[in-house]
Amino acid sequence: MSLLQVEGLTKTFAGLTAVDSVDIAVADRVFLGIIGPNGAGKTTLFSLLAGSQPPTAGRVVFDDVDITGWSAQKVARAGLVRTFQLMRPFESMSVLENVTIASLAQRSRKDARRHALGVLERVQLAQYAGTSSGSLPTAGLKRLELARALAMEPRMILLDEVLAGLVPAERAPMIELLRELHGDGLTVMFVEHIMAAVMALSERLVVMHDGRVLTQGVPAEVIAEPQVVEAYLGEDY
Amino acid sequence: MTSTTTQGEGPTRFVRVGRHPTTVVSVTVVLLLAAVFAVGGKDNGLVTQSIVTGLLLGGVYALVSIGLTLIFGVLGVVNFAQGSMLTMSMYVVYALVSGPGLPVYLATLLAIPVMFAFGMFVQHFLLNRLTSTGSHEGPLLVTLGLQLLIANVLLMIFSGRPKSVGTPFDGSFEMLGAIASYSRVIAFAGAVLVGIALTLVLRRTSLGLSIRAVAANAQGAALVGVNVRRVYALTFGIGAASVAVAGGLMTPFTSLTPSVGEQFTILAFVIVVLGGLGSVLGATIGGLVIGLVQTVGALYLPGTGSLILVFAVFVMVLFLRPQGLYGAK
Amino acid sequence: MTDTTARPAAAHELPAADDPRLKDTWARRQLLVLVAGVAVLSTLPLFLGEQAQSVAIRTLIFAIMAVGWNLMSGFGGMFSFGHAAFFGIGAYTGAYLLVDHGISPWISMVVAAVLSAAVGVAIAYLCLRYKLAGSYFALATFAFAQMFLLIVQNVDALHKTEGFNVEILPSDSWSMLQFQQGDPLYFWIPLAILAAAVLVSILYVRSRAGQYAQAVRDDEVAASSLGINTMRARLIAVALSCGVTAVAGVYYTQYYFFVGPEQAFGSAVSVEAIVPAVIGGIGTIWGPVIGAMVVGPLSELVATVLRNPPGFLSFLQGTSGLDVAVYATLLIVIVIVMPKGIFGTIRDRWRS
Amino acid sequence: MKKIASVMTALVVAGGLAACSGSDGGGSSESGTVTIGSIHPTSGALAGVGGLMDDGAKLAVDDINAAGGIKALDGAKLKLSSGDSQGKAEVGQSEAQRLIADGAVALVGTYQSDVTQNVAAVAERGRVPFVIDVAVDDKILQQGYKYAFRVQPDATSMGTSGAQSLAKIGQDSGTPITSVAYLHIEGAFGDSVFKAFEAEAAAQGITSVKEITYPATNFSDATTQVREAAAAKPDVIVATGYYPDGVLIAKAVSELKPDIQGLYGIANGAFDDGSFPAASGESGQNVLSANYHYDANDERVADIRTRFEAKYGKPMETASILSYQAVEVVAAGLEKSGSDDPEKLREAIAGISIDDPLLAFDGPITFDERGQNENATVIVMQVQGDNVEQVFPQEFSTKDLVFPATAAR
Repeated sequence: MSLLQVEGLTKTFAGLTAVDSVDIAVADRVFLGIIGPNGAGKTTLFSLLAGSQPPTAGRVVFDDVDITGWSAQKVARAGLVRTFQLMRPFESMSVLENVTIASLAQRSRKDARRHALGVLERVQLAQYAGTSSGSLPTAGLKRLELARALAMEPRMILLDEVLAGLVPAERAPMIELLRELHGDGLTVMFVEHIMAAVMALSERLVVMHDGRVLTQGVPAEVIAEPQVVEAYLGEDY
Repeated sequence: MTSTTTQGEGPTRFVRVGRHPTTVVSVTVVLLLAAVFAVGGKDNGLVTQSIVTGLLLGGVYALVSIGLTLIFGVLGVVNFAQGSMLTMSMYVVYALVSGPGLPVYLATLLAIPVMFAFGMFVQHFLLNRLTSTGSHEGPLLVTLGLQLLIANVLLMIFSGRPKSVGTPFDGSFEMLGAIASYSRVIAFAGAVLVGIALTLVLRRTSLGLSIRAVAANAQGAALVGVNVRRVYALTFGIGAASVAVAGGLMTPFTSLTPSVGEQFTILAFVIVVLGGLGSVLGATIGGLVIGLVQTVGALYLPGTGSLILVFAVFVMVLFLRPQGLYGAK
Repeated sequence: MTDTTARPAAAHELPAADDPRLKDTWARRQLLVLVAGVAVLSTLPLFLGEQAQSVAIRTLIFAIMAVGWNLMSGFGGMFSFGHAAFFGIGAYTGAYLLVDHGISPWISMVVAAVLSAAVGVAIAYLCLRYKLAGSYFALATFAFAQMFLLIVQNVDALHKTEGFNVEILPSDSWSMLQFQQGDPLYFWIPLAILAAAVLVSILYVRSRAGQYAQAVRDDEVAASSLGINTMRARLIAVALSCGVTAVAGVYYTQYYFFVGPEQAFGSAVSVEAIVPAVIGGIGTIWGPVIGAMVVGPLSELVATVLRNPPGFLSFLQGTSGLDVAVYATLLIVIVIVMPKGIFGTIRDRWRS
Repeated sequence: MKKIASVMTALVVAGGLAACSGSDGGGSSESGTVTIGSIHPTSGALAGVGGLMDDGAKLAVDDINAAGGIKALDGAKLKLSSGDSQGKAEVGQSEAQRLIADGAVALVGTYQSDVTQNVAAVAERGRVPFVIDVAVDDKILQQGYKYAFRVQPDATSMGTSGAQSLAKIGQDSGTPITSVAYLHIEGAFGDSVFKAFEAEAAAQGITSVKEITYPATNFSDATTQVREAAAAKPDVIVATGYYPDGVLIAKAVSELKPDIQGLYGIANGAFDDGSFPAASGESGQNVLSANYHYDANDERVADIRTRFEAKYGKPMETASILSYQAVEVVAAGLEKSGSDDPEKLREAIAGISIDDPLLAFDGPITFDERGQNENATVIVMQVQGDNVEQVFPQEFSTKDLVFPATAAR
């Protein structure tokens, strides 16, 4: 049985179809990668799943509950949490406070702070706990995005290009961290351009093109399909 | 500190004024006025008079608002000194009329460069640092202080006794059964002229292009080589210069006191939002509409009743069409 | 699989409960400052003459308004330009209940705070529902305050433009909050209200609701993706803000014995709530208080200096308008030199 | 930057201390001086008239001192302490407290009704007599205050005597007036003058056929309102309001040329102001105004006005004369009580009778139990040429009344 079931999900903006009848099923504890060229509709898909935008048509079922059209905050509280490609820290707050905000969803203020510090340790950001979040470097902000999402204690997490903007030396530890989190039982859907990471982490792979799902399946098989190579991989693989 | 996302998506699209706001507005206004004639239960001569008065008053409002729409639209500054700048230009005209004895309309022409320089000065020395940080409470407070300063410096120089300025065109004439005074008709014509002139400047000149570029996206404009600070200062200057025209044309029918202009500030904001930020045409039409609402409305809601109506219109516009009649989305 | 509380990803070690990094002494320090500040200020009536005390009381009323305004506009990020509406609701509730129904102002404070919070929430809900932000939000609140002013001027039950006079009682009365002119209680009571307002700010800022409101202010989209009900977080800030401001209004009527539409709902009142907060530092606990302490006496101070000017300025004596002009100039200079406010600027220097 | 910040802070703190200590310094113990507080809006929108009134009070003090001070107090000199209400009620209140704390034995002021309400409350609680020079609202003296006195007529009595004068003018000139349209400013002032007028006019056989109110702010064209008034075909248009709206109404009347016998102001801030003839030009000609006014036939008034204009360079309007008069009331109270104790001064003022008022009143200035000057009333003035002339009643007239008062067109 699937943790997340997407059926016929569609979003049109002023006549332009950004996401077109997408069907995806994500089983519990699966690491699912989504790839596709720019403009394929990946980020819009995330926005629809996370409730940031309402879909034009289709259905999203999460944990047996129909969450179609739910607001972002309700989706997040249901256990499906996203991160942003462009980092959005709460700049007036310290790193620890940023994460505490998320921890508060589940617990009292006092416990939340302790819990948040635990999360920061988990993502190796604890030494910056007291720093102002605005002054973190990119790699730190990426981890902060991740930490905030984790502090929500989600069933499933939607990661939007969590490796983008990192120098190669910073990528390996992040990949390792994601692998560990997955190993702990987290279901992950992630959009990524760095193919090495996609291939290293994904258990299943979805290829999007022009708002549609081009194909999906086991990564090694998917990327071998000629249409995929034609549509996307020709560019930089 | 606040998120700068204004509006755009969501429930703001109910009112589709569409591509022809002028047609929509004028049809609506004509229909409403026709209704007043037909079923309003008022003497027709009186209604005609209120419409003529309302349009002439609207011309005055338009003049004051045209300057503000640029300042608010391009710089994002909530300029609370707009009314005081109006007062200031009236006193400049008064000084030129009572001192050297110039005719009032010539004095108005001379007041334009004076106020233009004053506007440049204010933006360059008082506001630039604050506008560049993107905060709006800083400029708001500075203009608030400026309003106090202008009013009280005028008080120190001219004392608070009411002053008046004569006009060579005293008197009035009849038009469609309604009375209109020459000086108000001249002010109305001035509003139209300033409106056309500024629209041409914005559409046809390279300065206008820079102003529109900065209004749309200051950072982007800077990237393509526009000197944003200079454009800001020039815009404030132009805004102040059009206020100078307003002040000059209004002196013949206004009792001058150091705080006479302040009452126009709030109405000007209503008009600017109604017309759409940065839209000269919008400010002109908005001024006329508010003038009509106030004057025709006063037939049914005397006293401050018509002002409540004006604010109700304002809030409705903010909610349903925050980009205003002519605002770009 | 339907047990949504089982969330495997939380698997991480909790740090020790007494981990030094968890220590948060902020609230405690603020409370200490508050207690010390109140202790020092409460001795002021011993030194102040009657007029200086009346200026100090006006300053306290400004400070309460500014602290209230700051809750919504500073911590909540919604710039209100219409706090006169909420101050006015307070002033008129107090006046109406006292003058027409003989109800004690202490009760009015509660009634006014609740009423004002409800009205504020309704207005803010409409503005947020239609996605007004920044200057647009400010102008909308301003328009509402103006409408309130105009409506009050037209309502018979509220005495139209006449306003309310509070009856002068023959003797002191705690329940009616009336004492001899110049009684230090007139200073201590608003000081206590201000202390309570600051206490509310401190507790609110650290509370769940306050943290959420600040997160929404910083980034609404990110906040909602973390499960925060952004509308509710904002409306709580608005409710607190309007409630605090209304209490200042009730006290105003009580102290000044008269309130009319302009004193309660005039646009100058909105400005009086904003100026101290901006001068002192928006979005800080102490900014509004410090700002009020500077702005409140400033115009008085300038007037005093100019009334008996030092020799080299004697030619200025008696020029009407000069005191306000100087005050306006100082205001402009402070805003330009310290764009983050006195407290905000000093704090930033301290940190760096 | 840091330096500037700390210097500013230091300045502010130092200044604050100076202000605190400064305000205690005054004291009433200075022997041989008696302090009177004067509170007027000398800055803000009403600064023009506020400044005139403050100067009027100053001139009164100077004149009294030049004539030997307060004789009952061994020639003690008067000292005027001025306060600026800025037109705001709460500022007026703290200025009143400052002046009382500085030892003022009486206050005069304040021009605006709302500021006056606040100052009256302070005076009552501080037990210091407060002589109101100008402030029209009936309500001020309806609070049962013992320390407040008013020299000028209140709104109701102006409406009443305005109606009586209008009826008499009609009868005397042989053109009886049976109907009026009434334009007045919104708010307590306009409302109460109108209500009193309407009631008295009905008793005199004049019907008020139309009442039109206009707002106090954002009123910059009166054409529609005047046309609406004219549409009711009244014999006379009556107007009550302040200066700028009064000018607008006069101009609109002259432009619309309605078939009326005159424009008649009651308690109108414009029609008998010295600057009105110039501001209104042709349209002001023959406009009538029923208002409290200085007595232009009185030699003492003429002398005071001449010296005022010489000293301050501006004409002394009625409001300014009232401030002068208010100071004289206080001085007379001091002479009568022979004491600078405020409570004794209050007793004296309550029982005072000033037989040669500077204003065109019905008799001496005496206060009833509310503190209202019983003989305060209005006279009728008319713009003739460049001047405002007193035309009615006969005993005060400086020029003959022109009625029907249609402008020379």
